Amino acid sequence: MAPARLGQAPPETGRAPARSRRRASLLADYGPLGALVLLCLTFSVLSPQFATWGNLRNVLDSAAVLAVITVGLTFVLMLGAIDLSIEGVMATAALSVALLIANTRNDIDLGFLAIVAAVALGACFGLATGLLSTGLKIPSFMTTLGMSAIGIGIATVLFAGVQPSVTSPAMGEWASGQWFGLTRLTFVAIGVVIVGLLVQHYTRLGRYARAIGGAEDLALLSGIRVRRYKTIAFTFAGAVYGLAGVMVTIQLGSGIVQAGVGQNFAAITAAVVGGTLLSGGRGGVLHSIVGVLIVTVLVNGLVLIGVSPYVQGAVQGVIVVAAVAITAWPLRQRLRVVK
Amino acid sequence: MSAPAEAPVLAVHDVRKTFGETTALDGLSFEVRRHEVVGLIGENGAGKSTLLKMLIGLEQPDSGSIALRGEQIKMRGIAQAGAAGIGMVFQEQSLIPNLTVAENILFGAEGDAIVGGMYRWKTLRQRAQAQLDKIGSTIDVDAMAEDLTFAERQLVEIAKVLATEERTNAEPVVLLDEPTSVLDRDEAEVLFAQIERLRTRASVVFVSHRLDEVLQVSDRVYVLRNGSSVAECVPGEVDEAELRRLMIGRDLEGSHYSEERQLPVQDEVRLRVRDLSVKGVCESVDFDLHVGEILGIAGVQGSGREELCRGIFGASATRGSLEMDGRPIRTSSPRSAISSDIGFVPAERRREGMVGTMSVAENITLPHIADVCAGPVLQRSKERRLADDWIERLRIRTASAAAPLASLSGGNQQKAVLARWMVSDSLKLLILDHPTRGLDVGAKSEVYRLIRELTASGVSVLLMADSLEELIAMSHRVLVMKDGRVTDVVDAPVGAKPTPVTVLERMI
Amino acid sequence: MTVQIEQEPPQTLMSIEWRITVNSMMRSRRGMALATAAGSLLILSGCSAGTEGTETDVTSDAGSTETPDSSAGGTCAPEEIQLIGQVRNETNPYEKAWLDGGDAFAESVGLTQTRLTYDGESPKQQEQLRQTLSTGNPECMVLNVLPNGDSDTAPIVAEVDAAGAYLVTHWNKPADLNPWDGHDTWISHITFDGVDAGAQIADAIFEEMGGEGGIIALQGILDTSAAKDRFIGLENSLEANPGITLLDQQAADFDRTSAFNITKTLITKHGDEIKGVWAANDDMALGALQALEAAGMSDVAVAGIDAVPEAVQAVADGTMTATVSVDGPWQGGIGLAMGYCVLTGGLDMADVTQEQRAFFARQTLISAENAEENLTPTANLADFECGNLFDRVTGPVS
Amino acid sequence: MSVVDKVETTTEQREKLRMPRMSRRQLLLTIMPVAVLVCLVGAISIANPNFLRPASIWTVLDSSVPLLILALGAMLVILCGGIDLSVAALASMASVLVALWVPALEGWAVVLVVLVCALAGLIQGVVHVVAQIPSFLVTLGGLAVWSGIALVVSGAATIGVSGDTLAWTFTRLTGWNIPSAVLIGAAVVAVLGLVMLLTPVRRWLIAIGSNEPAALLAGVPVARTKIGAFIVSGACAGFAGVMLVGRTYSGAPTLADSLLLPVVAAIVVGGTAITGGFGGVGRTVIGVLIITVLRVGLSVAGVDPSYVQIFYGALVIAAVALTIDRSKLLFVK
Repeated sequence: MAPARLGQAPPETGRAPARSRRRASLLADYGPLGALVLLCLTFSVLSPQFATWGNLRNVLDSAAVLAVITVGLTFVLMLGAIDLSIEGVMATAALSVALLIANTRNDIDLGFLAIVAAVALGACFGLATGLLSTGLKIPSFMTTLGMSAIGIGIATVLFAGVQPSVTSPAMGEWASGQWFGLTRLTFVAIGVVIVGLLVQHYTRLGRYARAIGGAEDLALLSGIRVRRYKTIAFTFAGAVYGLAGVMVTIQLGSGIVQAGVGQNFAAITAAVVGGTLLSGGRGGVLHSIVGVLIVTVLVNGLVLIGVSPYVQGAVQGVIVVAAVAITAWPLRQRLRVVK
Repeated sequence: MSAPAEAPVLAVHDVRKTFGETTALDGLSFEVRRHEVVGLIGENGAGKSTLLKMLIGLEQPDSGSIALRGEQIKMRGIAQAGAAGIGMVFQEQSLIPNLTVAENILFGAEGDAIVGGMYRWKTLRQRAQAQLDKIGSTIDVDAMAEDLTFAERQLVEIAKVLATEERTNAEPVVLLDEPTSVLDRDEAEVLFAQIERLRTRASVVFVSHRLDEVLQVSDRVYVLRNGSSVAECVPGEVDEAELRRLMIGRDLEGSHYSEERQLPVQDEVRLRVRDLSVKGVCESVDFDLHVGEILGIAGVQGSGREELCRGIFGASATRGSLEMDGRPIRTSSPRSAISSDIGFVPAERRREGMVGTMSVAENITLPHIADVCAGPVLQRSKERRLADDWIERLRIRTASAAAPLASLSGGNQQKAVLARWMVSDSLKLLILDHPTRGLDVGAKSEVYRLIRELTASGVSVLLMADSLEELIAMSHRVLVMKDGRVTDVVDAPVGAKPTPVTVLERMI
Repeated sequence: MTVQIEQEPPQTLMSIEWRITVNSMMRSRRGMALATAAGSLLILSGCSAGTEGTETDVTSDAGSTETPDSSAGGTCAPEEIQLIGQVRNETNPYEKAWLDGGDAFAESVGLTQTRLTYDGESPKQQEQLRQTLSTGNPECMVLNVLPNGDSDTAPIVAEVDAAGAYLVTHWNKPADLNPWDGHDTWISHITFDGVDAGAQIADAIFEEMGGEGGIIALQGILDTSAAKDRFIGLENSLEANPGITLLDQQAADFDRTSAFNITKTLITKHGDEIKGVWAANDDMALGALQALEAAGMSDVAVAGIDAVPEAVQAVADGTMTATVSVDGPWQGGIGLAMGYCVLTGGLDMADVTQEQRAFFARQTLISAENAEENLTPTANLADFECGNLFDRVTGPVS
Repeated sequence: MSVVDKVETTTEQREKLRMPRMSRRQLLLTIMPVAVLVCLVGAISIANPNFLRPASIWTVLDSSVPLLILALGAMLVILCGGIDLSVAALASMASVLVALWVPALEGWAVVLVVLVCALAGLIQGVVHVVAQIPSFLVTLGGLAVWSGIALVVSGAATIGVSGDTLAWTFTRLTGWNIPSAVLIGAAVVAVLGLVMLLTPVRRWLIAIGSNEPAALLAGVPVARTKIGAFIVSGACAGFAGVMLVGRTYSGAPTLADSLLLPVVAAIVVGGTAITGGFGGVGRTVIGVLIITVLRVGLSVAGVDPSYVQIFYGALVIAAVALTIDRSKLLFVK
């Protein structure tokens, strides 16, 4: 886990560890996928409705928002940072888009621009987080925590007691309209995932984020503007959360402050289960998406096989930990540092 | 291989650099000519690394000038230095573990491999491959840096430095900082061959503590002391002893390895190792370690000697049997090993040897905290006395016992780490993994002295050292390991020490 | 108009944040931090100073406008009275309307209501109230409180008893805890017949469905009497309507998003068997409605409770079948009014009957017929006259 | 630091020079949290002078106790480089259990619940150490499990506690009617503080937090210390749950859930490094007070509830920016 740092010869110099690490990365790559398949099989045995086309659609549709969020989050996690601002950013985005598009509260109607504005607003939050974390050297854990509160606060103010319901027919279209049996939002999500993959593989942001997560000091030493790329990563993530907020607003047909409730831990769990490590530098968009599917399938399946709502959470928790434990078990070493 | 007389590629003239009241560089001048390998030696604090930092733009000189190919340059940061054609191969390496070789070679200087912020992987690979070809390496450009061996990584670093050629259309200056400190002899030889190749297309500055190597590869050697160059010599005309004298400015009292203090081995066996295996790295190792004996272990990278020692200390899982003074022991964890009076000084001091943020005293008492506790209660005064006592005995230079260990110099840090084990009277076996790595000559001979003192008091030592010379000089016997097995045992009594060559043969 | 007013503050706030962030980037980190902190603190004291300002003007013109019963021998001078309204948060229309009702009353008597929200965190509600009591002047304090859950009422009452402030609670209270056993300053507990409400909307749905078919039920936060009673109401009318089957029931915690997701899943599970959705409040009903639309199921009868504007609108549009109005603004005002009347002598605790100290208040089923006139809930100040305080009592809490 | 590596002597001398400045920074770091607290209280009392009444002050301290007890436990885990996200959920579970058991077991219910929660901590610790899963994940899972258990055993209902078995938690003691909770909190602080001061535990935690491999090779009982931290964290959560029940006369499956983020915020605002290896009891106490003042103070200061969240966020960030020790985290993640 610990990357080679300056001031220390790299942890392993022999060949054997390298081999074991290849095995490790292999596990990290395909373990979650295996877990996903296993889950699907189990559920389709336990519940007749699970393996139906209708339910598959439902799973994909309900995974859409979480997937989008997780794509953004992945880049932050790749830095080795963490992001708890999701709920706040989504709330503000949700309210602002609802207020800027044709709605029941005011006469403003920017149409598509409203969405752009909301996403931009999300980006601003990300930017602020980035600047605070890098400029003030505050752990992202705290900056994002504060940002979340600020976001929810702003949303509350915008909300002002009356839900702004979106009246724009186009949005209605997007909410209910379907392509190939999937809601349009699902395709938006797929689009975002693809963009995420491209960014991760083909852009400085993607590669440098990875590098920074892998060995920040070395990146600095190589003259990389670490602060800048960190900030950009947060900004990108913020924008994506903003989009997620818009998606929720479209789904619900009105802007609500609770748009992002519960999504934050869900997204983190998804990313981690998928093999994107909190320590940074590992995993990626694809990993996280597998994670998202695992989480969504879990929720969906548990409801379908009629597990009591009380224990659903608990069962999820156990399964998640168990999954990680199983995939990580072979990597255990006496001197391995796990925080 | 004398260099042609022409304008030097790199000329450092009368640079000064002070940190507060400390003078790191005091009017240092030196030059590197075309296709020349210049050796740079000096004790820690002589100013070597300040100089290197300056050459790659991490420090700015207070006064004086640095001229590259005839023109004055000022560099802020490695990126600029690279752009100017000066690159450094770091002692502890600077490759990013989770990026591919190709990315690492062009990291931060992708040039036309990134168009409009988008990577063009094809170009990236080709250009990286081109660099590797220069040094005739067959490393896969798509491999992850972390999956390479140390030596391979070092080659990648060299390729990375050579990559500056294209950018500058000029032959680069390559700074090799302690390149061999963690290489074994054979790997070092590969590296030297590489340097010979480099010589044809670049100028090289070679910094090392291993004087024999410096003499072997350099055309000229500068000896630094107290921030200025005290001597410039040509290998043919000086020997190691002379260099050592120049570095320290005085003769070392006694011999470097204090061999005269090597006592004859006692008969009774301290540690009996039988059929010891560490999964995947070493197979059924047998040996006996006598009381007061220093048993050196020689072996190349991957010979499994580190893993063996870590296994004995319980830091990695083992099979087989251990007997301490005739009683079988199990070392299921470092803690259990310590409780059966084994101590371990790891090679990576900062990463494994010490807790830099904690005070010298706290570091010293860490393993045997019980000794300074009354029941569960920590007795700070007692701890303080103990620490002060050992700081005194080992002549550890520190502001106080309460100073954070990180604020001490490497040599003194290492002494503190040794003290940690010496405090316990019951210590029976001390495992030393490259105890002198990264230390300067003075500090080294002090560490050697301490090791001798330990053995004199009956402690047995398992030793792995940076150079074979050191290993042989220190040890009573040398255990030779190859591919995870003990292939030979060479006796090394005082006066009749085997030559490194004889041991080397058995290693490969 | 209102919107602009509501929107401006956040923007200015943000811009302040920004200026601080940006221009102090050059300065040292700690310096910048200080700047930010100072900035926020400045805003903090600034805006609170602002509220103080408003308070003072209000009270000053309170002097001019003659306040009811100020002559009668009350224990406190009207201007000393502190009116406090506490709800979960302002992010839900019903509770926002409630606080606005409180403001309306306070204004009518020339005072200002202190608006408190505790984000649905029980510990925070306790802490907030304790702090308010200990920083204020309990003798002349009126608390109109929406306890987070049944459990939270007991400690609130205890605190208030100790401090001697006047208290009116709504919705949640343990059955065995009653104002009349020894709680002199706990004027009344106002709630609504959840069983009745649950039944009313159930019947509305069943009628719409023509008396048969399957429905799904979305429960509220299970740990609230409101949620429980309303569900009992549903069960009752289910017995009365054998043609209706309850396909599934899940807890969506009064939350719109989770209602949306749960409904989606239940749709895949039961498909077109779903002819009706019974939701324990409007937010969930609206979430369900959205999920149904997304699934293209337009002919499903959906009903909720609370009469939030959006839901009333939906009822008016015919997309929703019914909701029940409990008149948030009235709740927000009435509690304060009771306390105010007691303190100013307009109401004598001795005259308050036991039914009046814990009662079900009137609630009205809102269906297509009466939706229009209920679109914008506003407080009717006449309800808050000391004489009319108990006009809406429909019966004792059973 | 390969480059730094060999300027040791110069760095050494530099260190010596820096020493006075270092110590000044240390001083700054110790007074900063206090300063922040004072500023906050100051600002609020400008807005509402009554905030400084003795009664009001006592109430703040009183209110802070459950948060304090939670934070003290969680701080230990953070100190050795991990994080415990399960404390709040665990406290909720404890509240339910204590409410269920008090009728039968009277005062023993408290002891039992604390033990049960300690056990929960033990489980998490063992999973974390043995299976080598990041504590973030283990405790995230734990969070879900504990609240699941709480929901099931309580039937998702609130369980009232009658009788005065738990009256001792929140009463006012004669004299200047000091809240008993404050004394209890003080006692917990004292016990933990003494353990940290007198025993090697603190040293082990810090060694693990700042350099785990080194700690291991120096024979520090890493596994035991880590697991121990989780156990104490669990026990504290349990006791905090009991305190909450004492305050609300009932246990509920979601009673304390909302306290998770305030707990972490409090620890970090106090100056404890979230990366581990630096921090302590005293800092946590101050941090808890800061957060409590923020929680209850803003409304007292008359901030419009719509804006409270915004202030809270901004002030938390500012407070952290002022109080954290940046030298301890080389790279801010």
